[in-house]
Amino acid sequence: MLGSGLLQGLAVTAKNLAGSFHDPARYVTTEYPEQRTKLPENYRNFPFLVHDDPADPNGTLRCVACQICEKECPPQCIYIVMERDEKGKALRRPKVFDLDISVCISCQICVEVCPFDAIKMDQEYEIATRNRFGGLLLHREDLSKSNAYYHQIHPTEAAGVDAALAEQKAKQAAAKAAKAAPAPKAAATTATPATAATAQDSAISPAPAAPPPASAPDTPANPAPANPPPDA
Amino acid sequence: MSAHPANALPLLERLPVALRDACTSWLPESWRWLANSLLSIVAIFVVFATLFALLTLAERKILGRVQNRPGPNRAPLPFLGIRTYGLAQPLADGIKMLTKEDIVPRGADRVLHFLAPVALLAFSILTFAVIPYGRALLPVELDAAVLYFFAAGAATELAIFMAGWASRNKYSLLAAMRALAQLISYELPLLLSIVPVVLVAGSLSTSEIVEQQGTWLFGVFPQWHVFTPWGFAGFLIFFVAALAESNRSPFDLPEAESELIAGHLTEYSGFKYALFFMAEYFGMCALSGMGVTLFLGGWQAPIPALAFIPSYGWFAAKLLALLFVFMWIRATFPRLRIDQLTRLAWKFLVPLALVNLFTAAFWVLSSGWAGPLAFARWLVAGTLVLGPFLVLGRRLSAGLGPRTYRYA
Amino acid sequence: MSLAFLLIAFLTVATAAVAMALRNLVRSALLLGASWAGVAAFYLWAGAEFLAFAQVLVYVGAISMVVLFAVLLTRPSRDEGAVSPASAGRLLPALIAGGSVLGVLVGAIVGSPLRTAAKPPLAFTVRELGLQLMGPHAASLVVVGALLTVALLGAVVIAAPGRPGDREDPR
Amino acid sequence: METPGQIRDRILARFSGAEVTVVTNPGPAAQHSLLVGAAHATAIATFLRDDPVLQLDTCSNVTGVDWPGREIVETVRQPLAPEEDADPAAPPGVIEEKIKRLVPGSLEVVYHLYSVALKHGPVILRLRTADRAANVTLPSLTPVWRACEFQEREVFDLYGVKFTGHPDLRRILMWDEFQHHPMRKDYVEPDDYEWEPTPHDAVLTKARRHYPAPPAAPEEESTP
Amino acid sequence: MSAAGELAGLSAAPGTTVRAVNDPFHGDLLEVSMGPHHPSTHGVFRMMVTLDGETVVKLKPVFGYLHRNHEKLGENTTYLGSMPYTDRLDYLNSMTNNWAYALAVEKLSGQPVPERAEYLRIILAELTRLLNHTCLAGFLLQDTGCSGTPLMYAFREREHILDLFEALSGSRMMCNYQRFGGCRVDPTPGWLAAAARLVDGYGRFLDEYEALITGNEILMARTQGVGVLQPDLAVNAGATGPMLRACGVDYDLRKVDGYGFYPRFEFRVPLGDHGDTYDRYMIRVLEMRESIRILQQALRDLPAGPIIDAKAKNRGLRPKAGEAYGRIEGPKGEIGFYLISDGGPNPYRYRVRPPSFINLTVLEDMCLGQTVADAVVILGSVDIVLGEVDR
Repeated sequence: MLGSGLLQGLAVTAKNLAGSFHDPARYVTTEYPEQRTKLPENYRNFPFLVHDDPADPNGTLRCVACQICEKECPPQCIYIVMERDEKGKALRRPKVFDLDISVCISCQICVEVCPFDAIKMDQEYEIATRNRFGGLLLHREDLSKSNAYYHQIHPTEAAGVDAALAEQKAKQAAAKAAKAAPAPKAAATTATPATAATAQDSAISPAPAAPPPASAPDTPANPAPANPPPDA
Repeated sequence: MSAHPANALPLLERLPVALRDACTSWLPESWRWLANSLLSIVAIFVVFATLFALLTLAERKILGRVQNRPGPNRAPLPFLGIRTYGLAQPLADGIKMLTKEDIVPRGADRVLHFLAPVALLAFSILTFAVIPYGRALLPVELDAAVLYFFAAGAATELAIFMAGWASRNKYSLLAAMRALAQLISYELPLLLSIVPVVLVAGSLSTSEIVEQQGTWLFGVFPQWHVFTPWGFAGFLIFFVAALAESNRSPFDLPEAESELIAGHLTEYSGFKYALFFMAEYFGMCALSGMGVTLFLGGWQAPIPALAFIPSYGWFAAKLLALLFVFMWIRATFPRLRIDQLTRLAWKFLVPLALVNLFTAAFWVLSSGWAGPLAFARWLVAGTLVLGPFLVLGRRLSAGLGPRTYRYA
Repeated sequence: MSLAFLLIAFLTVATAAVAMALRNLVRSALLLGASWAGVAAFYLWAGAEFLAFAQVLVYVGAISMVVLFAVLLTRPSRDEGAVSPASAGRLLPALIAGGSVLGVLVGAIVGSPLRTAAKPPLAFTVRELGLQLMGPHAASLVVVGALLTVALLGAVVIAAPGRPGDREDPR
Repeated sequence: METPGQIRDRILARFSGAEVTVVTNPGPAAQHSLLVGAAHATAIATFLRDDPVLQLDTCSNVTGVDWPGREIVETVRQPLAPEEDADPAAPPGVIEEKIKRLVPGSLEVVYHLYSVALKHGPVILRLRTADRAANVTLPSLTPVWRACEFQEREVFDLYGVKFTGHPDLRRILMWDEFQHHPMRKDYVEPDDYEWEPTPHDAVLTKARRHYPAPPAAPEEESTP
Repeated sequence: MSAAGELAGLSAAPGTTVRAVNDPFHGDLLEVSMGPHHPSTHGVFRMMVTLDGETVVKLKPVFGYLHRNHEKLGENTTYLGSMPYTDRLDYLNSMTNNWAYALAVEKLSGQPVPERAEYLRIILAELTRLLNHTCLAGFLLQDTGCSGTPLMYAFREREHILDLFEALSGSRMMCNYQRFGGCRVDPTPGWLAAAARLVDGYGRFLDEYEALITGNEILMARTQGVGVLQPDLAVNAGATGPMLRACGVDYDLRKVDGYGFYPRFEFRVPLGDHGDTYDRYMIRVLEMRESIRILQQALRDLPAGPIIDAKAKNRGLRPKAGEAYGRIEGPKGEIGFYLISDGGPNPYRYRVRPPSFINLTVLEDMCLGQTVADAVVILGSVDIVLGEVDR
């Protein structure tokens, strides 16, 4: 019969119209500012740096400025400068850790490749700013958040990471104790744990293949972003 | 006027007429007629202007609800700032339309460009004069009311042509031509579908047609025209033609031409654009009003027991129901192509309407049949309606149909 | 001669005159439509509602559309140029033609026994009109109907594609 | 499905003058390909498509590859001429010599052919241009497989290989007035450097070229 | 209407520029450019259409507006670094793009994949197929003029699937989930239960969706017999996916190549007979029903075990010199990656075989002789995504 398909279509729209008043499955709008959908635990937006002790957020950063994430980041949006004391010895702490979230594609590869679980993905998505240059360039201070916050947004993952770190610390302590206890034994035996220790050290902070170059070009790397240069 | 003596009706029923008389009683007799008509004009315009505003909101709300979303509900009342579930949305649209800049293209024919929306709106409002809104609420008692209604409706094509031509834009002209082709080819089934009603009612006056439908079979079933075989077919043809006349969903080809042309409204902005939409909604209301009057028993109550509800209440309920179906169809169907649209009119609706004439004639001639013959009467009328529908339907959708698929 | 009658008469004749004088064909076509509406106003003034609405429906609604379509489809392209201005040589034949048509019209009006109706005729309902048409004037109604159908069929045949004379359809 | 070797033999048997060699793919995927000379390419392609055994009726993928000219350092062993007094029993001395040989670069177009009818594939054809500068023309296989039409236009657009016999050879992705061929290895990016707040490595050198270092910013280390 | 043709100073509708080509014999040949900013061209895509009255006489697609040289990027980033970029190719189906790339790299480096990862990949690929085909039906109806109702139903169901992806990979559309040698995150039992619930409910949604669309006479009138594609032209022009199967050619990579563990699953491949727009729509609906069957089987016997190979090496992957061409049956057709490695961390040549780009080759052949309104519907049925077309 000619009109039967049309009538079926009308019936479906009528069912949806009626359903939208009583059936939650047929009324899907959450009105954003007032209502918010619950984010799944794995949700990721932009990265943040984890620090262990909220008292000294910049001191106890887990990040050792090994620059693996800077190299592996596909859009190259991370910029790290390692902190050195006056004699030039590396303090294995990032002096500058800039992350440009206007370039970041939140692909969490930095989290994946970071051997120290120092960088994790945040769930904060209301970060719009008016300033195009400075506003979206997060410095170490803005990025650094406490481990407790990390537990709050990714509970299971954070628990797993803490367990791994604790177990690693225990292994290290055991190794140190083993190294201290058999001191009087022949030197040969110390070699093995030492190498084991150093192996662990290297595992902890595998310096990039090329040792950090001693000399650094004199000019400051990061032109002051204060006044955005005129567009060419 | 109507047969019932005025004061025998319940209070609510007499209210509007009583109000009007109260306002104009202090005038001398000769001026009273002028004042009454002015008052009814003001009443019509107020009622249908607010209905237009609410219809735009209702359309978006219904479309939203059909698509499982709330529809507009954020517009706050101007200074109070409280959100009113979207009721302030037409207010917001109105203000936006008024403040938008009204651009007239350089090459445009200024006079016609300005005249087109005004003429379109004027002709569509003219059609409200003959629709009986209630027992005594008929603005103008015309003997040839139905003919007047379609005469005013026919002039709207002139206005659309003016709009298309005046914009001096090739696309508006092409779109205007398409709109005219659609309107003219659907005016025929529209007129042909109401001829049976006039044939049965024996008069062109709308109030008489509604009176005719005032009786109830066995006291329960209303004898509206739509509950007769020819009436049902006539109503469907009328409804499809009305959809096309007011450029609504499956036929909203001219201005919703997303493929190529943005229609004859391309060169209009600001208030003129709003006028076009007001004219479209008025046209839709007028056509549904006439549909209710001719087929759905105008202001007659469906069951005598419910007659205490005032007649204009029934008219409003039926009108809103018909408008809801307009919007419901808009939310569901895709658009027809221009050649399919005209083929549907000339090769399907017009022949069916002509056949419907015969069924109505047969219906009138066989009105004397009683008892078993009444059943035979329904049977013959039914086959006269259904037969051509199936035959023409199969010819129209030749080559189209659900398909079965094989699997590798 | 009531004021309304004069007003309608003036409007109808004015729109017709302006329609004739304008260069822009589309505007003149629209004004022609307006003058037909004036004629409908005459019928209304005379109390024949059915005739007035029929006039509006048929003339303003349909025939003015046909005129507009014709104007658009056959607009003379630029090169043929506008009609050459009135020249003295063509004054004489114009006067003769105009005068003869005027004479015939005036003769017909004066000759016919028109009673200038003092009062508008009694309420003349559509039902009686119908009965009149179907009764005494049925024959003329059928003839007019046949004439219109034949005209329609003729138009369709002329316009139908595939006739030997016209240009081969490009597609 | 036949191995590339068998296909090569059948092609050579059929087209006497054609030069077809098998290019082995060292990787684990072991998808070896046939390097076909430009002269007989279209004829061979039509044969591959119409051959009842192969019926390679669709060309799934057309890829342009840029092999720039390379300098290969080869160690060549040349037997040392035996001195007079050397005893005949001792083996003649051999000296190794490193000679630099310049391998001329070429633009290569790789066609992956599949058979929809017989459901097998891929047979991989490689066509190489003479060099990368002057004559970069190759016969277009669009007349054989319509699938190559857009993809060959893309190779022309991004690599600059001119396909003879292509129905509509225009740029497809870049705008028509664009001069260069961006996918070539030696393509130099336009220097429209836009400010990047976190420049390091290559971007840092470009940043320094564009913005001369502001005076006396706090001394910071920067790693390459 | 020669009069209309000569109008000077034309101001056309937004998105269409008009050049009146006057050909004395032919009447007005109207050359119209539809796009790149156009309501119904699925992104920045332009069609230079030459019209004779209503019918299309010539149609030249123009693209490149979204071209960002994805392949050059691939050559300058590591193998792992390119994985998030493959999400941006066909941004509706990031899971299948990831899988195709991972498959190609695994072929290149000979990397085995554990069983559980293969099952997960099939589950996610079929979910993506459901998502893509539902959206296509919605967009097709949108082109024929429905005021968004089927599209909204499609997006309602799509959101459920995207919620699953978000709960698993962290992002709705940019999942970056596959790795060379397996997957990145192991789904929780809760996730698997939610997936099973969704798959069981999807059949009911499809019935309702078909009731609204498939029997609709207006849609049949607008799509049946419109944009017919001959099977041999389709094969020769490299069309793949539902577009090819709608012409009756039996070629589905899941059956032909048998990659992943598809041979273990029992499913059928629907074929059309007419090759017109209606068949292309119906084939996708029937494929959705088959995907539901695959999903039910895969979710039922998903094995335990590692989700990534023990020796899988993603960071600093340096596959031996060589080349590999891996392809899978994406929702839009055969999406393939051709990688040439010279032993370095970055691929020497990184080539994407984009199905919608190649399916567009036959757009002109399908549109010739049809009306303008149909050209938009035919483009809708080809199902293109500009991220993949322009790369």
